Amino acid sequence: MKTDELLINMGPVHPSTHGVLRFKLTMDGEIIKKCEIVMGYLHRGTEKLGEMKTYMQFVPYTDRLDYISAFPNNYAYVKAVEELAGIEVPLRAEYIRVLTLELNRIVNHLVMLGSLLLDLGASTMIMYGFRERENALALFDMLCGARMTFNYIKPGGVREDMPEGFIPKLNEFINDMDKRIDDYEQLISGNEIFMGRMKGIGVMSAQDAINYGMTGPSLRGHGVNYDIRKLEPYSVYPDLDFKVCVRNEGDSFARYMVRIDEMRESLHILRQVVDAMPPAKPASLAKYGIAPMTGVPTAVSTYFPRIFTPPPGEVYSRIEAPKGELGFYIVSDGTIKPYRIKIRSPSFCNLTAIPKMVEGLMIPDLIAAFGTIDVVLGDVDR
Amino acid sequence: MEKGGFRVDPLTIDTTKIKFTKKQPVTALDKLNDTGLISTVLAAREREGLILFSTIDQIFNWARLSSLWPVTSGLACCAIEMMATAMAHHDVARFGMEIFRASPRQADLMFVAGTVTKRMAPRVKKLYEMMPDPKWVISVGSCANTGGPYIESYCVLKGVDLIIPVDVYIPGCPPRPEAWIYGIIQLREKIKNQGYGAKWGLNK
Amino acid sequence: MNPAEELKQLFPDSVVSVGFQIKKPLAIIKKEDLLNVAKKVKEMGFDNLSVITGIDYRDRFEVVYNFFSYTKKQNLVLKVILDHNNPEVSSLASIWKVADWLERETYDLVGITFGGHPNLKRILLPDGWIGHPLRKDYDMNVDQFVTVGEDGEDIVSTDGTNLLRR
Amino acid sequence: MLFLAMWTGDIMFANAYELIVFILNFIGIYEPINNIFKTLGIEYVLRIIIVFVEIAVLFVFALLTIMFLTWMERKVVAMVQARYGPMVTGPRGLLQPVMDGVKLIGKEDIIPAKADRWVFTLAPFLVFIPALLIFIPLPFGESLIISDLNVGLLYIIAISAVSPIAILLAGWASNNKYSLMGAMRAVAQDISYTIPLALSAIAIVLFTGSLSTVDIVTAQNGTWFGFIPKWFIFLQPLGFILFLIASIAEMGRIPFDFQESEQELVAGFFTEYSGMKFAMFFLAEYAHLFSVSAIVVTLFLGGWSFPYISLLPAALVPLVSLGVFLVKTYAVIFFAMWLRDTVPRVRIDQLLNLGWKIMIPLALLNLLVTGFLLTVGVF
Amino acid sequence: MAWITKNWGMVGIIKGLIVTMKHILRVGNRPTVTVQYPYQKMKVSPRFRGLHAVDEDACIGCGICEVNCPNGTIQIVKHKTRWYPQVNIGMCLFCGLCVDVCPMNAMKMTGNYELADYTRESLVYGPDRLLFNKEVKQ
Repeated sequence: MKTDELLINMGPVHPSTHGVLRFKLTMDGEIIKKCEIVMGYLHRGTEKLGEMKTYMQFVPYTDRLDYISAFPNNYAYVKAVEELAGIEVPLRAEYIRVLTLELNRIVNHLVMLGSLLLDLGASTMIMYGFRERENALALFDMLCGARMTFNYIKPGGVREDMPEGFIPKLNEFINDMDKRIDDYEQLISGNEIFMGRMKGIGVMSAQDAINYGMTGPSLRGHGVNYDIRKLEPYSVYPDLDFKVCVRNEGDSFARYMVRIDEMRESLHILRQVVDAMPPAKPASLAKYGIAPMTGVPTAVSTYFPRIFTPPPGEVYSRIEAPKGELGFYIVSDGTIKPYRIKIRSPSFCNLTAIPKMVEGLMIPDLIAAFGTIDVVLGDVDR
Repeated sequence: MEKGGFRVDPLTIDTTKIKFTKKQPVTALDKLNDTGLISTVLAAREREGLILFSTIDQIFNWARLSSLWPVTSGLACCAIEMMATAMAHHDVARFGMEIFRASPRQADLMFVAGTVTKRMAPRVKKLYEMMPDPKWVISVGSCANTGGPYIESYCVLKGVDLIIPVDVYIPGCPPRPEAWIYGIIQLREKIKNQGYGAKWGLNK
Repeated sequence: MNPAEELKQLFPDSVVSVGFQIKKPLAIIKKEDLLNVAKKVKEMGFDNLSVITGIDYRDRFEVVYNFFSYTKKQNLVLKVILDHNNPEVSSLASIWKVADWLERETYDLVGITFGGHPNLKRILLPDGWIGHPLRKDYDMNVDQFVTVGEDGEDIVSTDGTNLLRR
Repeated sequence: MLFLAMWTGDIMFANAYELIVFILNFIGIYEPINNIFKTLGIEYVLRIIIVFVEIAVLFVFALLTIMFLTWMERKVVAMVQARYGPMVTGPRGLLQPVMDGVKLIGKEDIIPAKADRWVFTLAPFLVFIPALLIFIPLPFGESLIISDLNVGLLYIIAISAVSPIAILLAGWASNNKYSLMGAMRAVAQDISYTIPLALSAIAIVLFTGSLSTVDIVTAQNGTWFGFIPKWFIFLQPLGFILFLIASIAEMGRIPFDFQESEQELVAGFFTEYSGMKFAMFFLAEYAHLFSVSAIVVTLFLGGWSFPYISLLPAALVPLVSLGVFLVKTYAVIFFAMWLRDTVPRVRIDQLLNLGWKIMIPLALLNLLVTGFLLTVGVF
Repeated sequence: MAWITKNWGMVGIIKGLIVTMKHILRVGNRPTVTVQYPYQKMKVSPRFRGLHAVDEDACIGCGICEVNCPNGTIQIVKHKTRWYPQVNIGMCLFCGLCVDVCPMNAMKMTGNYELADYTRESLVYGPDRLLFNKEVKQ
C-alpha cells in the first residue's frame, strides 16, 4: 500500500509554540519524518537598534529579548560593558544583582514548568506556577518599579538600593517557595501519565547535545557537568556555595528534573545572599531620582559619566542565564554608541537541536521535547 | 508623511487634533457597574428606534460583553502578561473570559499582544479575518499601539491599527494585568453603547 | 602556553597573528585555511562553538568565532578578515552542528556567504528581503512589506497596499 | 383514597408516562379529557401530547443540566486553581453559561469556502441529537424514566456509537488537516474504548439477567449485613475501574481528550466551526458528560436506590430517588472534573495501547471470572 | 509486581489528586489568591513606573529627557508661556530613563496604570494632562 506524506504547518499562531514559531512537519501518519523550523516572526532588529542607541539607552532593549527572565539579560549586557570599560562595582550592588538573577531563575523555571504542563494538557500547574511568579513579581515591582521589563541593572551598579521591608518579604517568599516546590513534585513528578509522556522522549547523547550548541539546564539534563557560574565565575558567585544540578538520562524528564533541582538550588543561593548582604552605607544618596545616570556615586553604584564612551575594543562576555549561555559581543569604536552588538541567545542555539531530537517521534512528543528545551521567541528571533 | 500609507506618524502627531471625550463614569469600578445587566438594558432608552428592538439589542450586547472569548494569539512580551491576567492572581475568568479559544473561528476578541513584525502582520490580519462577526480587537502594549521601542526598526510594523481596526488601546510596556482588565472594562463600555447593526453594517 | 599560541605553532602559515581579546586568547586566521584550523581546534577539545559574529567595518568584514572547551575549560577566539566586495568564507557546519544556524543568521543579517554550507538561506528575515540589515550601508528608509502567498510562504514587496488598511 | 394507597403501598410505575397518567387521574382531569378525544375518535392525540410534554421536560432538563455543568466546570477549575471563576455575570457568575449561549446565537455562522457544505451543517446535529437520545432509557428515579426499554443497555451503547460517525463527518467536511486528524483520533479512541465499556457492562448483565436499566437498578436495592448497600461496585471492583476509565475516554475528557487536544490540534475536529454549530458540539460534550456519568451510577453505584429507601412513604420515593440519583451523578462528574484538572493528557499510542492491550484483556478476564463464579454459585 | 505498581499502580496520580483536593479544600496555606481588580486593588509599589508627571515649577524645559529617551517618546512642546515635555505613552517603554536624567528632579512617574483608551491620538499626553503643581498638592 502506498501512503502519502502529510505536510503539516504548526504555527506561527499555535497554542503550543510559546509564541510565534512555525514547525513545518513532514508526517507519515502520526510520525514526524522531518521537522523544519521556520522562525523570524518576532525578529525585531534589536542588534541594529543597538547600533543606534547609546550604551545606556540600550539597557531597556535587553529586557525585551528574553522577556521572562529580564534581569539576566540586563546583567549580561551590563557585564560586557563593564568588562569593556573596566568599571568596578560596589559589593552591595553585586549582591543585589545576584539576588535578582537567582530570583529571576526561579521565575523562569516556574513559567517553563507551567507552560510545559499546559502543553501536555494539565492546566493546573501553570496556575500554581504563575501564582508563585506573581509573588516574585511583587518583589520585583517593589525593587525596581516594573514587573517584567526592569531596566534595573545599570553599568556601574544598580538603579536604586533595596527599599525598606524588602528583605523580610523576600524571606517570606523563600520559605513559602520550599513547600510549593514539594507540592509541584507531588503533583507532577510521580504522575504516571507525565512520566509516560516524558521518559525516553527527545533523547540525545551528551556529545550531540554539545555539538548542537545546547547550553544551560537543557544541556545539564544530558549529563554534562557544566555551569558558567562555576567555570568562569563572575560577580559574587565564587563566594557562594551551590552545586551544579546534573541528570544523566538525556531525555525530557531529565531536563525537567534539572529545572526542579535548580529552583531548590537557587533558593539555597538566595538564603546565602540575604545573609551575606553588605549593609547599606550611611548617608546613601540612593533616593529616588538620584541614580547612576546623574553621575553621583551611591552605595549601589560607582561614578558613571553621563556621556559614557568606553575605549575602543571588542569583548565577548557571557553569563549563565536561566535558559543557558547568554553572551553579548560588543564592538566599541570609542563613540557614545556601540559599533556592533551581537547577542548570543541561549534559546536560538538550544533550538537547533529540536529537528534532530524529534525525528521519528509524534506531534505530542515534539511538544513535550520542545517544552523542556524552554524557548522564548523574543530570545530566538531578537 | 504619507509614505507607505501610514495614517498617523506617531513621531509627528498634531497635538491640536487631540480631543478629550468626557466620560461619565470615572473610576474602573464605576465603569464595571455601568455595564451591568440593568444599566445595559436601560441604555436602550437612549437609543433611537423602537424601544423593543433596542432593548433586544441591548440584551444581545450584554451577552456579548459578558462573554468575550479571546483567541490565543500571544506575539511577544505582552503575551506573558496576558497569561498572568488569566492566572490566579488577576483571574480574568471573573468576566467569563477564561475560555481562550485556540481556533479564531470560535473567538470574539483578539488581543494583539506584542510586537507585530512585518513578517507577522499578514498572519495577524488573516487571523482577524477568520474570526466571525461581531469581533473586537484590543491592541496591547507600546509595540502594538505604535511600534513602541522598535519604532525605528526595519522590520516592525508601526502600529497594528495600520492593518486591522482597533477598538481599545492599552498602553504599557507591558501593561500590568490590572491595566489589562481596565482595558477590558473599557471595551465592555464600548460594546454596551454599540448598536446591533453597528458591527454588521446594517444601520448608522 | 595558551591555545592561540599552540595554533600558531601548528599552523605557522595560516595564523596571521595571535593576541588577546580581553583575557581570551585570540588568533587571526587566513580565510582560506579556516576549515583546516577549525578541524584542529575541534581535536584540541573545543567542543562548544559559542557564537559567530560578523562585523561590517565599512572597508572589510570580520567574522569572529568564540570557542569554549568543556574538557579543558579554556576559551579561544578565532578571527577571519574578509574583503568588503566578496565576503566569503568556508562553512564550519560540518564540524559544529550549531554553526549551521549561526552561519545562516550571519548570512541573513550581515550578508557573509559561507561556502559549503548545506542550506544557506535566510533564517530570520523572509526570503526575498532586500539588503542585509546589519551592514552599515543598509537603507533604513525603504519600507518593505510581507504578504503571504497561497502556499503559506512569504512574499516581500515594497508595496503595502494589500496589507494596510485604506 | 388513591393518595393514601400511594402513601402506604408500593405502587410502582413502568415509566414516566404512567406516572403522568396517574397524576392526571389523581387530580381527576384525565378521564374528561380522554373522553373528549374519544368522542372525536382521536384518542391517540392525548398520548402524543403527554409524550411531547415528557420530551419537552427532558429537553429543558438536559439544557439546564448542560448549562449548570459548564458553570460547575469553570467553578471547579477555579477552586482547584485557587481563584474564583465567573463572578461578574449574575450572582456568582450563574448567568455566564446563558450569556455564552445567547452570544453564540448572535455570532456569524462561517462555512469555510472549501468545506463540504451539507455534511458540514449536518454533522453538529448528528452529534447533538444522539447525545440527547441517550437520556431516554436513563432511570432518573423510581418511575422517572421516559421509556424502560428491555434492551436499554444495548440501546445506550448503540446510540453512543453514532457519534464517531458524526465526528468523522465533521472532521472530513471541514477540509482542515487538524480537523481530520482530530476526527481520526476521536474515532480510533471511541472504537477502542467502546469494547471494554461494553464488556465490563456485560458482567453486570450476568448478574441481573436483563438489559433493562430499571432491572439493573432494582437488582441493587437492599443491603448486605444491613449496612453495605448492594451495589455492583462491591461485586465488580475491577469492572468498575475499567468502566470508569473507558467512560472517561468516551466522554473525551483529559486525560483522554484527543478529540479536542488544544495544544496539539488547535481545537480538534471542530476547529472550523463557529457560532451555533460550535455551541452544539459544546453542548453535546457536556450532555455526554452527564449521560455517561449517569450510566456509571446506574450500573455500579446503585442508580437511584439507596439503603432503606423503601422505608420512605411511597409518594416521596420518586422525588427522593431523583435527588439520590443526581447527587451520585454529580459526584461522578465532580470526580471527572477533578481528574481533568490534575493529570496531563496521555499520548495517542499510549491510549490505544492501554485500550487494546490492557483494558480489553482485563475486561474479558473479569467477564470470565464473573461467569465462572456465578456458575459455581459463589454469588 | 513492582513493575505493575510503578506503571499502572496510579500512585502518582492519586498523589496528584490529593494535592488538588488540598487546594479545593484550601487546606494549609493554599488560599484563594485572586485580587478582584475593580473591587479591590493590589498595592502598587511606590517605585512603580506608570504615567508620567511633570512638576510645573521645577521643569525648565531643557530637553535632556527628550535626548535621553530611547525611542523619541518625549517631545518638548510649548504650553502657555513655557516649554514642557509631552509624552506619547502609546510608544513609551516606561523605562524610567527620563526620570533618572532629569537635572531638576521635575519628571516623576506615578502609579497610575489605568490608561486604556479608544483612540491612538488620546494616548498622547500633553503638558496639560501631565503637569502637577507641588504647592497646590500640599
